[in-house]
Parts: sequence; C-alpha cells; structure tokens
Amino acid sequence: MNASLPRNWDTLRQSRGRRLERAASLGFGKEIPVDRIIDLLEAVIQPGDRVCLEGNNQKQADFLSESLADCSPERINHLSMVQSVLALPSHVDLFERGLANRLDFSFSGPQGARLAKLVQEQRIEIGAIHTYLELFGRYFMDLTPNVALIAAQAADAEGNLYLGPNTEDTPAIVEATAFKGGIVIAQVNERLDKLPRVDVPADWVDFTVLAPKPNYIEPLFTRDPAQITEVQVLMAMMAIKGIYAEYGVTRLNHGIGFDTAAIELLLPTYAADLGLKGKICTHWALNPHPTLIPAIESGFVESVHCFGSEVGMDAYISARSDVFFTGADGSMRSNRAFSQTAGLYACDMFIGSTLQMDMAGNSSTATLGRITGFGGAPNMGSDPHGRRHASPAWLKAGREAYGANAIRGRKLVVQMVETFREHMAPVFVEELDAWKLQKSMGAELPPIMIYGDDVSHIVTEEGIANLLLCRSPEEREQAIRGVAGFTPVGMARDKAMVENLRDRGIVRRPEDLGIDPRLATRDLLAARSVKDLVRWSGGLYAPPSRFRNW
Amino acid sequence: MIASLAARHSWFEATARARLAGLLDPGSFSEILPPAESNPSPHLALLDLPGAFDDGVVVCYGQLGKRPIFAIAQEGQFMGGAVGEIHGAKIVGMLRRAAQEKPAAVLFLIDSGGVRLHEANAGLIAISEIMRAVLDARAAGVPVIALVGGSCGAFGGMGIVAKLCSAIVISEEGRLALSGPEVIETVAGVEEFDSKDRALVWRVTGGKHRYLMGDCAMLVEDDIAAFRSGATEFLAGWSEPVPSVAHLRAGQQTLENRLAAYASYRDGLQVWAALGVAEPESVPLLDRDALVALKEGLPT
Amino acid sequence: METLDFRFDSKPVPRAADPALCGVVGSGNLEILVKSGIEPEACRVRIKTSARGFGETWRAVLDSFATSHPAGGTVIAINDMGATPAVVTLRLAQALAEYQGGGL
Amino acid sequence: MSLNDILDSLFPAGHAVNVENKVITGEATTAQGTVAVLGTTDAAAIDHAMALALSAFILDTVEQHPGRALVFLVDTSGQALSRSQELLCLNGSLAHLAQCVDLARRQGHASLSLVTANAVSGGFLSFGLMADRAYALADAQVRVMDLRAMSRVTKIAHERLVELAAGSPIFAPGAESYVRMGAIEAIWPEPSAGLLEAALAAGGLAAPASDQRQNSGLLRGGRQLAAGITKTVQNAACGA
Repeated sequence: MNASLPRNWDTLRQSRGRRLERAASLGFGKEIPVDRIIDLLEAVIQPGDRVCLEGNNQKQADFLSESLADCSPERINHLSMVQSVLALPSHVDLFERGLANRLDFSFSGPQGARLAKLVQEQRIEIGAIHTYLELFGRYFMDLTPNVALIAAQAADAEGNLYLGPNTEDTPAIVEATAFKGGIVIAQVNERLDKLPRVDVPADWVDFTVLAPKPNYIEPLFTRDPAQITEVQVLMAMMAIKGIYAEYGVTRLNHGIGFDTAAIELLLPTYAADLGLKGKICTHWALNPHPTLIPAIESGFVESVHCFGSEVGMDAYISARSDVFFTGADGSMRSNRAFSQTAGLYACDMFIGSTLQMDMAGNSSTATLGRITGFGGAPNMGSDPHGRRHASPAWLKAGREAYGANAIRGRKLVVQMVETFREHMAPVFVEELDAWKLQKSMGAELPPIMIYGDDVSHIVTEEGIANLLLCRSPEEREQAIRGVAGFTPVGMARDKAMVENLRDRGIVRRPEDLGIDPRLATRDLLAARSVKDLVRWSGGLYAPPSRFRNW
Repeated sequence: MIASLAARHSWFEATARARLAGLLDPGSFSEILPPAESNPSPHLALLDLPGAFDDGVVVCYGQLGKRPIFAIAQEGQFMGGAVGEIHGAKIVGMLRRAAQEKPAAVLFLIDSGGVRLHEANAGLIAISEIMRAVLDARAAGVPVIALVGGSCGAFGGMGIVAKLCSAIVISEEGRLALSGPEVIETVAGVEEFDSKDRALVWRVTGGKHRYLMGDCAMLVEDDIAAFRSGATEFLAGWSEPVPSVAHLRAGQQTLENRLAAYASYRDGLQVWAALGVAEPESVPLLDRDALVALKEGLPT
Repeated sequence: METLDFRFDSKPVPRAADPALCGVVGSGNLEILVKSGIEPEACRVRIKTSARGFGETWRAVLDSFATSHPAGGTVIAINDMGATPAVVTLRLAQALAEYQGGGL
Repeated sequence: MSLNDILDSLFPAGHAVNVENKVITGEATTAQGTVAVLGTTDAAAIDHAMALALSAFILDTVEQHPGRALVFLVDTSGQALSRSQELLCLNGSLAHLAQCVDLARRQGHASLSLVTANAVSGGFLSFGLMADRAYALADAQVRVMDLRAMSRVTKIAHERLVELAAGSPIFAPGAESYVRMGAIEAIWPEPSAGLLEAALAAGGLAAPASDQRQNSGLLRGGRQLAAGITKTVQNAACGA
C-alpha cells in the first residue's frame, strides 16, 4: 500500500485566491466597469462551477444573468446552475448556448415551456425541483455555490450592500457562498457614499457592478379588486365563516390568487360584521399584498413578515412600521428564508388555490408541456411534524384529525377553488396531468404541489369539505366529490354517501353555514378597484402604471 | 371602514341597467323595447355568437329631478358596448323621438368602443345616423348630455358622437378618444403608444385630461350618485343654443389655437404644464374636488 | 353556438315581477330572462351558449336548481358566453328572486 | 385615376381647386351653378389639421356663398393614428367637422359626397357620410376593416368570413354593400359630369332634411331590421 500524500485542507480557499488573482491581473478592483463585466465573469468562473443566479418571482439579477449568457461557451461551460426561479429568457439562454447543462431550482414560471423542451431534447439535466426552503437548505449542504451572482439596491465604495425592501433570497445565498470559498458578485442599481443601512457587509462581497438599469421587479402580488368575481366573494364568505371563525385562525399565509384576495377584502366588512376583528388574521407571513391594506387600516392586522416586497408598497410599509418589519432607515426588511420558516412552523393555516386536484386531494399546477415547479407553496401547504408549540386552531384541527386524545395538533391546509376554471376546464379530475408530465419528462416523481394527506379543507362554490373528519379513503373521496360541483367527477358522486357526510358536518353547503349565495355581491368588498386601495392607504400606495385607470 | 368607500356605487363597475336605476328618479324608469319584447342580433347568430336580448343598449324614458327625460344606456360588458344594427336603430329611434316629443333632455350613457366589427357596415352607418339624430334633437332644442365613465369609455365613432352632444359629463375613469391605444400600438408600434402603460393611456385619453382641456364640461366622481347630481346640475344651468355659424366659428378658433400651441405634444403632462398647471405630475393623484379647484384657478 | 332546450318538473314559484332579467352576456357571464309559462309545475329553459358540447352539464345544473328551488310555471331564456356552473347557479337564484319580487 | 382626371371628368365646364396637405378646397362650375368642391385625396388619414381646414372652408362657404351646394370628394384611409393626435381629442375635431356639414345643411346648402378611392371609418363618418347623399366610383374601397383584420379581432376564421360576406352586406367590405345598406345612393362606373348633375338636380329637388338611409336600406334589402326598430321605438306607447 502506498503512503498517501498529506491532504490539502484549503483547496476552496486556494481556488478562490486564484480566481481573485486572475481578476486582479486584468486590472479589476472591487467596482467593475459595466462594459467589462463579461471579462470579469470569464476570469472568475471556471468550467464545471456551481453558480447561483439570484432571482425570484420578484427581484431578478437580470443584468448579471444576461451578461453570463453572453460569455463565451469556450471559456465557461458545464456550469451547474442553482437558482430559486427560472424566469427570464436569459436563464434559459444559458442552457441553449451551451454554458450550463445542469439545473437545480424551485420554480420556472413563464419559461416553463422552453424548459420542458430542453429537458425532452436532453440538453439540460434537472437535478431536482425543490421548495424554496429545501433549496436554501441544500446551499448549506451539497449545493453550495462556487459563484453567486446577486442583485442589490445600492453599494458603497467599500462594497457594503443595501438590499432595500426586496431583501428576499440574498442573505441565504451570500451566506452560503461567502463562507465556503465562493465568489460573490453583486449588480447594484446605484452607488451611494452612505448606505441607508448595511444588509450585507463588504467583506462578504467580492465585486459590484452598477447595472445599466434597475433590476427588474415583477408586481406579482398585486391583484386588481375589479377582477374579483361574485363566486369568489361567495367562497370567501364560506371560508371566513366556516374555517377562519370556527378555528380562530390568527397566524396564517395566503396564496396569491384572486380567491384569497377576496378574503383579504372581506375582512373589514363581512368578517367585521361577524365580530371577528381581533379574533382572526392578526399575524401573517405574507408579501405586502395591496389587497391587505383595508384590513390593516381597519385594525385587523398586527404583524406581517414578508418574503419580498411589492412594487408601489414601499411608502405605505414605511408608514406602518408597527405592522411590517422595517429597518432603522424606515424601509422594509424582507427575508424569504425566514418568512418561509414562519409559513412552515409558525402559521396555523395556509390557504391557496390550484389548477387541478385528484380524488385523493393531491393538487398540482403543472400542465402538459410545461415544467413549473413549486416555489414556496409546499412549505406553507404542509403539516410540519416538527411543530411542538400549541395554538387553539392547531389543537382543534388535531383533535378533528386524530381524535380527542391527540398528542399533536394539525396545520390547516386549505385549497380554495372554483370547480371549473376558464373555458370550462374542470379543476377536479380523476388523474392529475402531473402523472403524464412525469412520464414525458422522465422525472422520478410527479410534480405534486400539495399532497392530499396534508390538505385539511377544500372550499368550492358548492361547499366546504373537511377532510380532517374523514375516517377512510372512501369518505375522503366522496367528500371531495361532494364539493366538486358539476365536474364529471363531481357528478359521479355517491349521492347518499355525500348526504351522510353532510349530516356529519364533513360536507357543508352555503345554507348549512347560514350563507345566502345571493348576498355574495361585490358590494361586500372593502375595495372594488385599485383606486379604492389607494384611498384606503391615504395615498401612500402607488400602484404600478399598468394597474391604474387614472 | 371608511364610510365614503362603503357608500360609493361605482359607475365604472355597474351595468347599464344599474346605472339607470341609480341615475333616474326612483320608480320612473320605463323601458322601450325591453328584453322580453326583443330578439338578439341575427347577425351575431350567423357568426355563431350568442346575442343579448337588448342588443347591448337600454332605451327608456323616465324622470330626473321630476323632469321628463329620455335615456340611452350602452352596456359595455356586452361586446364592448359596440354598435350593431339593432343597437344603433334603438338609439336612433330614441333620439328622433326626442326631437318630436321634446323631453327636458336626453341622457346618453355612452360605454362603447364604437362600431361592432361583426356588423361593421351596419354599425358604421348606424353611428352616422346617430350623429345626425343627435344634432337634430339638439336643433329641436333638446339637450343631449353624454355621460362617460364606463369600462369601454367612448371610442371610435362613439367618441365622435360624444363630442356632438351638448356636453360631456365624465369621471376620472372615463376615457374619450377616437382610436384605441391598442389599435395605435398595433399599427404604429409600442414606441408610439404603449397601451399597457395605463397611466399614460389615461394622461392621453382620460377624464381628467379631457376636463382640463375643456373637452368635457364636468368632472365627477366614479359614483352613480355623482353622475346623477352632475347631470342635474348641468341641465339646470343650460339652455340649448340654436345652431349658428358664430357658434361654430368660435369652436373653430379654439381648436385652431390649441392645435397651434400643442401640436407637438405627446403626453398630457406637457399640455397641463402649458395650461399653467404648476405641478403637472401631481394631476393624476389629485382627487376630483382638488382637480376641479385646480382647473378653476387656471389662467384663461 | 349551441341551442339547448330542457323541461324540468318543479314546484310552482310565485310571480311578482314578470318578466325578470338578470346578468349580462359578457365573457364568463350570462343573461337570464324569466317569464311566466303555462305549466305551473314545470320550468322550460332555452339556452343559447357560445360553448358547445356542455349539454349534459347544463342539464345537471338546471335539474339540480329546479329540484332545490321552486321554479314551476316559468319559461327561462338564457344567453350564455361561457359562464361556469357556479355563475349559472348564482344567476338563476338571483333571477328567480327578482321574479318573485326582487327581495332577498 | 388622378385627382385632376376626376375633376376634369366631373366638371368639364371648369374648376379651380387647391390641394394642400391632402385637403381639397375650391369651386367648380356645373349646370346648377357654382358648387363648392372639398374633401381629401391620396388616401388621407384625417388629422386635426385636415379636419379643421375642411371645417373652415365649409364655414367660409356658408358665410360667403349662401345656398351654394357642397360636393365632397372622399379619399380617406380613416383617421390619423398617433398619440399626439389623440392627446388633442381627434374625435372632437372630427365632430366639429361633422357639425359644420350639418350646419350647412340646416342653412340650405345641398350636399353630396363621392367616394373616389377609399372611405374608411372615422374619416368617412366625419364628412362623407354627413352629406345629404353619398355616391362611390366603381373601384372605390368602402369599409370599416378588411376581412383579414376583422378575422384577427373577432377570432372568426378568415375563410368563414369570406364565405359569409358573400351573402351579407352587413359586414362585407365594398361600396356595393353600402348601397344595399342605404348609405350610398349609387355606384358610378366612372366620374361623370352627367351623373353629377343628375345627382345635384335630385338633391336640389328633394327636401334633404330627414335622414332616409334606414328606409333605403330596407327597400334595397340590405338592412332589414333598423328601420322597423327605429320606428317601433319612436312610436312605442309612452304611458307610465
């Protein structure tokens, strides 16, 4: 047996040193001239590197992404990309141009169809599709980036970064990279002599570049109240009366759809009339939804921690610092990793919508020919077995699920859907498209957003199904069919069994809840237009141009 | 909650029938050719499209402040309020009837993109007939008041019709123009007119801009009650002028002057600055009362 | 476009405002006109809809409505632009309430 | 055919017409006396300046030549499509022009329009369709929108529209449709002094006060509903 050479214990540090030397030899200091960014990227990124490209469904390091895509595939190739969201055309360009060939991510959104095509052509290898928390977790385990390309609002001369209200994923990415021998490059919107606050210290940041234009932010969480329908108002009334009130849900997360926007806008009216102010919806893990403004102004809301910010909400947030997390400078500090943690462990309820649900309650937003991923919904929309602290809502749900002697509680995971989507596409189906997608993509698992066994309630225009109270798979199936309306699977219900479930309060109709559907009018909405939201905010909310009609 | 928000019944959101119900004196609404007595457009059926019983317009008589009036209300939610054969003929009938019976006014609740393309020729000719009929009613001494604040605004031929009326009462949400921003963007490019930049669309075509420039007589809140009181107030102070050369000469001069002054402008901000507004960028955020006060304080 | 005709047995409904109209033919919406008919224990419905191939869904929605609400003695005409069953059911309830005198 | 050829054919006895910025203004001699000649050429996209030039000329004519007939020559591709035009309320200037034509009628000026090449939507509405009577040359294009564009907007297959257009003047582009619909009196095979003088004579005799287009459309079988509906609305019992 040969004597082994002594192991070198600082290869990462040495590699980092060589990269920085290459950059220095090209004359680069900490501040990179915008027209030389490609030279820098080609100097510090090596073939085979794991590169984290920051971008979420809000903030995007768009300039660095485009610049990386413009690098020479001769110099940079076989990159393994790790990123929260694959949203920009340049993200996919990286693979089409041969710079990168492997991807671990959470969500693909608008690029879902191009991504699916690349997978089928075997030009991209998908490691896994994660939830945000899983991906962040793996940054600290086996997917630590060699190079992180991030976006910040401002940098000072030393390289300290100010992230502004859209902190989002940056702290998690930078921490994982900077402390494991990686290189951190930040695009900034402006250079300032004095930052409003320091969000990332300069010695965690290697290079900054002033982007030609501010990083793109999508106003993804702005829902125009004008588009909320009467049916959504009806479902919101049912959810408030049949779930929020009954369980006394105080800590929660909402999805981004119009269904939950309707609930937010019914809090100051319908929920207030039911005497629920102070009893529900006091603490939130939520982006700053403009539709939450009336509830905040009405005194319903005590605290909101945010994943990211929302376009136009900055001044309002700053002026409501009792409610939002803000820095000494007055502006908001968001943090996706912490807010996701709050959504997973500190919320009693998640309520959101989906595109398809099967008879086991599994739901998916995947459609054929598109890989969309998960984002954070599965973190929020799952019952965490690691939770130990109790709350009335959690205990009540636990007793419903496991009996009076339950040794644990249960998170409320509510799916709220109209039985048909646009163009009469049924939401309730015998088999999710996700299974076909799994086959066509050769994936190990079907892309199920929320597992059926995590779902506690389903709200449709026909009623509420309480799956916690079901005692057999057959009961669950009939409870789901029993609120699936006139979809084919709904019409295939066992009517007698559904009536039995109704007698036991497992299926509840609007009339069982004392709700007259004819009272479900838009007049109940605290705001019926974006302009109403501006009025509620006292003029502090400045909606983006495309949401205005004035 | 904020009381003023709860009490508001948005004109922008309401259906044509809901607008009429709130606009006219309670109980005075009486429809001519109501849905039960009419048939949907056969031309739409030929194109395999369902029609509406009233073909997207309600014509009626009723009262406003106890004075007899006629009203015409287009339904913007049905085919964009666009004018087809039946729709147009109902409007023409009501206007001609007004010229004969001389009610105190015709209230014309315009909410329309113009010609219904599915009945393009019928719609264009009907709009021409509406134009003549509006002028005939006015020549007979009957004021025709356009109320513009619906989701479709007053575009295309209906934009011309609106400007042929005695006056236009508009809300901030209302829009008044000829070609829609989408059409201009499609033909001339997004650089010419970005139709998704809604703030820009409103600075070019919206109620505040039209009011500041004098193209609309009154600016009201997006509230059915505000339209009612606006129309009432306007009628109280109005007598329909006899058509005359002098009147049109004055109009000609105004239009020529402003073309000479503003022809190169492309944004309401430029026009408002030229009108003497000190902080034009603040205009879109002003509420209705503040804007009316601003206009009244402008140099004339 | 498709035209569908149905007849359902239903308990007689008192008539106050005849005819009654509800809704607008807009995207995802419909208008419903309720008039009095000659059969007191039956409700006749004619639908013109832009969405083809949903005859059985319409039958189920209307049957369920006629079973759970008194609607006898009426003739109902519907112009539909792709409304979902949820919207159809809601509008039917509104239209019948209007027909019975407008009160809720 | 050039504008001059058209003018020479219509007014062999003489014409003095100025063309500036695609706007025609001037006068011509006919058997019925001097007429005002005005309109647009070269498929003008009507903008503020054009509309105001035409309206000013009409007002001058009303003031200086009471009773002089107006002959509109129509060649317009529609309205000018630009943000600056809309900013100044282009519909307002077109309405002003229409109002001037209407005033002339009320002051006793007979009017007719002749579509020489194109007549499209807004441009046509503002003056061509405001005249007492409208005519069109045989190869004139009269329409709101061509069928391809209509197909895009309505999402109805182009082939289907072509098929339906063959039997329906309601949306089929072309002067012939407008004749059947009652908006155009007749199609002239070519510009002709004889046809013009006959039209002027007919216009001079009949009282032009009321809009007869619905009745014409009904008689010609192109527009079968409008006249009846307008009459029903006019005559419906009005008792509350």
